Amino acid sequence: MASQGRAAVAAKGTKKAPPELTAEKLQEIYYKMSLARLAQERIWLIHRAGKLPYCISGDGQEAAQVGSVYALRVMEDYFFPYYRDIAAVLALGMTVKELMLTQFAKAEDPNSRGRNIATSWSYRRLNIFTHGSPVATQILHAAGAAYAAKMRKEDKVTIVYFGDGAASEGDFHEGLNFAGIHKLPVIFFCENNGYAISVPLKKQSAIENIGDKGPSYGMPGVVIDGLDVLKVYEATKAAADRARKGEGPTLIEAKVPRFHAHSSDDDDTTYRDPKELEEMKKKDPVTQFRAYLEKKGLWDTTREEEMMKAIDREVEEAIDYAEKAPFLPVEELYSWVYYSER
Amino acid sequence: MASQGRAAVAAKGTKKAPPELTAEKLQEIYYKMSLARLAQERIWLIHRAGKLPYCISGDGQEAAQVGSVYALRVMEDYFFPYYRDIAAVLALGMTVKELMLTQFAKAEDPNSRGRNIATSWSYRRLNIFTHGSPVATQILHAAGAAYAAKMRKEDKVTIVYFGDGAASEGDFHEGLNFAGIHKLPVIFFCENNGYAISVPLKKQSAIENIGDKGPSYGMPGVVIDGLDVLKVYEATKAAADRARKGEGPTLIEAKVPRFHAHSSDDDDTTYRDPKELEEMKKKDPVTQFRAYLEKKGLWDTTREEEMMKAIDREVEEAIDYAEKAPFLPVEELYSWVYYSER
Amino acid sequence: MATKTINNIQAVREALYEEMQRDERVIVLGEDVGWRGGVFLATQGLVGEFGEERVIDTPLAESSIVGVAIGAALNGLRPVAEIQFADFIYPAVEQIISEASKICYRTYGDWNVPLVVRTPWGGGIHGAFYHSQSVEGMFAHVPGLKVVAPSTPYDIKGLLISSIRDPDPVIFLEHKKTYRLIKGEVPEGEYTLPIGPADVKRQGDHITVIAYGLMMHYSLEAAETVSQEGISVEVIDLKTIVPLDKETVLNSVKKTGKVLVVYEDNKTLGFGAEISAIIAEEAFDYLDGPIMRVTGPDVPAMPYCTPLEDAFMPSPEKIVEALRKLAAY
Amino acid sequence: MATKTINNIQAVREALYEEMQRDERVIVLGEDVGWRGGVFLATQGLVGEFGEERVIDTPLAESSIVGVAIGAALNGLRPVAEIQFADFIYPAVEQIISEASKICYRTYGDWNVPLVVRTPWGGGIHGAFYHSQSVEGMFAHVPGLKVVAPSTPYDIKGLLISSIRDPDPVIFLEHKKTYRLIKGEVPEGEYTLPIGPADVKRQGDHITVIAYGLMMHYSLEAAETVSQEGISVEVIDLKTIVPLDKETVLNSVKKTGKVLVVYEDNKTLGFGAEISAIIAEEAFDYLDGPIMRVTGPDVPAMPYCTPLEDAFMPSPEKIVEALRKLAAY
Ligand SMILES: Cc1ncc(C[n+]2csc(CCOP(=O)(O)OP(=O)(O)O)c2C)c(N)n1
Ligand SMILES: Cc1ncc(C[n+]2csc(CCOP(=O)(O)OP(=O)(O)O)c2C)c(N)n1
Ligand SMILES: [Mg+2]
Ligand SMILES: [Mg+2]
Repeated sequence: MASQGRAAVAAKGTKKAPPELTAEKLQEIYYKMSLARLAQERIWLIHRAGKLPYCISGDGQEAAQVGSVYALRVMEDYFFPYYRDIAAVLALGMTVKELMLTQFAKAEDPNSRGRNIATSWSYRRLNIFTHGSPVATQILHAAGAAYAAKMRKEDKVTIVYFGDGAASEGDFHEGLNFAGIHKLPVIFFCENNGYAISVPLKKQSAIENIGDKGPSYGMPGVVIDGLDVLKVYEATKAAADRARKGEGPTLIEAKVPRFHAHSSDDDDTTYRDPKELEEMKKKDPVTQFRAYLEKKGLWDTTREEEMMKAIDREVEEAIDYAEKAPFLPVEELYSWVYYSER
Repeated sequence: MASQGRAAVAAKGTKKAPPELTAEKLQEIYYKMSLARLAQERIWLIHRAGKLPYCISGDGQEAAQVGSVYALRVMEDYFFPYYRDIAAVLALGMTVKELMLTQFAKAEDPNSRGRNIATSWSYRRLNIFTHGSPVATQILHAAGAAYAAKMRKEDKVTIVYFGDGAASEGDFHEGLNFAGIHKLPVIFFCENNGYAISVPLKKQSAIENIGDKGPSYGMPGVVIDGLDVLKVYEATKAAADRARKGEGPTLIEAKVPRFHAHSSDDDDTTYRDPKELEEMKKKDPVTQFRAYLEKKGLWDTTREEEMMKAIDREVEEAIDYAEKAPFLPVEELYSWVYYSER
Repeated sequence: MATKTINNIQAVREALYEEMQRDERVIVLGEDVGWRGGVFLATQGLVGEFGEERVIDTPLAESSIVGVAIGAALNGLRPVAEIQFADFIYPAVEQIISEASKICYRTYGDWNVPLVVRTPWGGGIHGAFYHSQSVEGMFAHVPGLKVVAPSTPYDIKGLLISSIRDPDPVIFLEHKKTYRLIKGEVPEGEYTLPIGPADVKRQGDHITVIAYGLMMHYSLEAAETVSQEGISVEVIDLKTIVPLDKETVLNSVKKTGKVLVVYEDNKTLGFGAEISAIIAEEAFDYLDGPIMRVTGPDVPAMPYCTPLEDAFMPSPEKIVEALRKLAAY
Repeated sequence: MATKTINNIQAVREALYEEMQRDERVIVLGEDVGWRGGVFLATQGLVGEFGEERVIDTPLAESSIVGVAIGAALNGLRPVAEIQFADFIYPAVEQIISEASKICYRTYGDWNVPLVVRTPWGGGIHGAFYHSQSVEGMFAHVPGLKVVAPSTPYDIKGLLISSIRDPDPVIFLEHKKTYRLIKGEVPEGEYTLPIGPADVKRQGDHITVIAYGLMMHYSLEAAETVSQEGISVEVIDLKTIVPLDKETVLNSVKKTGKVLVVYEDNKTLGFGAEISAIIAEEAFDYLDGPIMRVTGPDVPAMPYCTPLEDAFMPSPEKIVEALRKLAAY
């Protein structure tokens, strides 16, 4: 699937799962995708209910996020998710409760203790590196982290996530350039949802595939269907293997839909046809994967109902907990301007 | 020679000159190259004599600079030369006297009236846009100037020059990206002399040709032998024609040698083998073009001697004049912070 | 003259619309400024009226937004670049500081850069680290730029039009919390206001308060509060930060003898530090008390959660407290 | 203890060499820092000793120099990034201001950025617009950063080692005119100096001068000159700009009652503006005269031609003149 030089869009149709993806693993992947989906829908609801000042979600992008995480080694490899990666961080081990604490900006939020806006990830124990809001800056951090890993001769891969718009920033260019020169063990994972807020890809790039920008930096560019969790898994696995073998970085572009407006501050009816969204929703990555599992005899309606009930409960409890949890006390305005040993 | 998609190194061997390059034009080109060469050698000498605090030159790059200028319309098209483009600005009509006034930082210097460091070009009458020192910033200005030209439906091409190191900056990426999206009438002309001060190209880029980065931005990348003034002319002409026809931008990479240290502040023996330089000097673009003209019966030793005598006199007089010319008066420290009508 | 009541965002929109209509060299460029109309709707309707060539949805790349605008300005256009949030202006800082601010000076006026960089700034809107910042200090420090930060519809519209017509690069700062909060009258027809002069928005005898942006409004509130205690406060709205109207500031200080500088930016080297320094150097003999400051704290950013955001923001109450202290001095 | 005499550039080189030897997590990266040894030879010899993996000739791209260094710092290394000239730090400003300075605060200390950004600054060396600038003001304004600007070999070596060992991002400013001009003694063995404390480099009773960098040396010269006229000047060398040693500054002002702040940066919002503002707010009652400033002018850059460059630079003579005025006040 990965093509050296020119990138190629992967062929359509669901493939056989690789052997290391056992039935349990496949079900787990589906569980994480479903959990992320429900959590995100719920976040929009509580925002609309006036309980959150702001929200943003990555629904539609679950296959890309969960598929790539499962191709890597959780708590060992280095992860740089971006603000849309709710499914990715859940796959990495953040709990729904923690996710909701972030949404409500409460003191127990493991990301920033409620100090930064929701989905500004940071979870040291899970090797989730710190993410702010400025687009594309994390691409350079990932190159630096991979440089450190390579220097220490670690068998560790760094992966960094970003959107299609981020590929327009100078930092994208500089990060891929640096990684290409030093053949760093890093995966640049672009979740191309076709828009940077309202700006469509054709106004971000003269060429159709972000993946095709890989060869400029001496690295393969891989363009994949981000709706297909197994294809995402496979492409990421191949890139990780390459990285571990010392063959250098890979640029992966997963084509994904964005099921909501950019964020709660956006109104996407001003720039995209609701029909476009309707069409997209017919190819939902979560239901697609469910169909795959059912066809393989690994899933059925009973399991689905049970799982959804459990997820529902988990999400409700998390929201409830987070809503009631305390904020940081006001004196904390002044803490951690500088670092000191804990 | 221009290759859509993947760039290709042009075949070796001097080609026939295109018909519009009459004997006189060819001799004029040779004159400008020779003038630039001698002026630059003399600048190094006066620097060594302690008369200049600093100097920088583009000797070795004359064919790339003069060949490209002659493919365009002087005083009509828009030019963004960079600090190494002494031959280019002479080809564009800056006089040697003006060049020397710049070197000596005198009040009559048309570029900055001696306020900015030598070779920070600006000559409004010649459509030479303002250039500072920060590498690559001018690439974006050129895209903007081309946007204005396109909006006004002018039959004008913008050309911007920069080094191989400049291609590492974010501004290179952003400038080519913008130009590619809007199919702007602009030529990105990279003079690849193999070094950014001491850093060799392999530490700037994982791939050998800067030109090969064109396709990422939906534009052809053309890689040419920058020693051959006619090849440079031809490639630039093709790119200009493309631009005038509304087909968009072109990235041209001219492979050139750098005959001196980066600047007078540099010591290149610390990072490049003197033998490398010796080898390069055997393929001098000026002597190469002289040989071509002689083979065509357009030049001979008598003409050469006459021309060199004239050039020598012109350069000496210019230096003499510039050395004696006055500086800006001290009150001018405060002038032109803001603009006002003259 | 006939007037109408609009809010700050409408003032921005009207200025852009009218100038685009008047002068075809005016273009607008930035992220989401096209069909989306900008994330705050400052450019709403422009692309429909003037077309995609003059209202450019740029790639997500701030250095190119400003760099391309500089090139277009050098070549005869009058670009108005939008940086979506002031907090994201940093990638464009090289183009603003190294290029735009220095081009006129370095070419002895042969080239100039008629460019406006508009950007929403300021906090108190649950924007957290990266949607709350103040950047006037960074740019006020750079000679060659003009920095404008008006805070009423009348001032915004008149000054934005002047900024677009100005031959030099102008950083035009719009406090985002005031966009819909602040309403006011503007004349029906065309008008401009000069870049430079400050306004005495409230006259008083005991203390001079110097502010701009949201803090100007908070200062007026605070002045009103303490007036009931017999403290008479003069409130100066700088409107233009650079070039600074030193005369209005110093004249007021010479009258009152006491000064409070209010700004939302973090304290250290916020723009008010320069105001204090000027007064301490040029009006020392007139001072009857320390030059006090009410400012944001010296922490790296405005926190998201409500209690910490509230604690960060200067408020009318904090200003009142400082005024009382000064009055009692 | 045994000592030796070295100049400022040697002090930088020794600090880098010794720290790289002591701690294999220390890496150096920047343009031309490898075989060229840096354009001022600050890193000369390092690549030969420690190899290309730890001494990285980066691509010509400042955002990546700092951004990669931040990532490496987050992942356990101790990067020392060189920006070739302070004037070219702007492309890296987003990484420094938006990322490095805010990471500890935004993660509540879960992540920290042990990064040093070294860069040569200052003028008076025929460097013109883009090889002469002062940038301490820009970074001193940003909470979360530390800003260090020592100007003697002893201070430079001790503070650079401390900066490398510091858990937070440090902007380490080396005045390029002092590189070979200023010599002094340093101990033979390892030593460090704490980030923070200022030095009283000369004791005096009538006027306090506050400076750093080349201006500190010029201030000492000027103090010596006026001492022959009976004017006794105390010269404070800040050494560390942030966190500022307010105590030393205020104590001196309380003693002398008169203050001259000297800096090379342009006047408006140069770092000295904050010093003036602090003194005007916190030591007003002790002041016997205006807080004066001798600074660079508010023009966009330092000109190249000698007469204009000389006119731009503050000099011992200009400082003497201000001291006389203050003394007579
Ligand atoms: C440097 C910077 N500029 C602007 C913004 C405002 N902004 C936030 S997200 C966004 C669009 C990002 O688009 P893309 O990279 O495609 O990611 P997506 O949100 O579509 O997943 C913009 C413009 C920002 N956060 N940072
Ligand atoms: C932004 C910026 N960073 C660093 C420098 C210092 N510098 C001046 S020229 C140069 C090397 C440029 O190399 P290249 O682009 O290949 O052009 P060349 O000089 O070889 O023609 C460097 C690093 C600069 N001028 N601007
Ligand atoms: Mg997107
Ligand atoms: Mg080069």
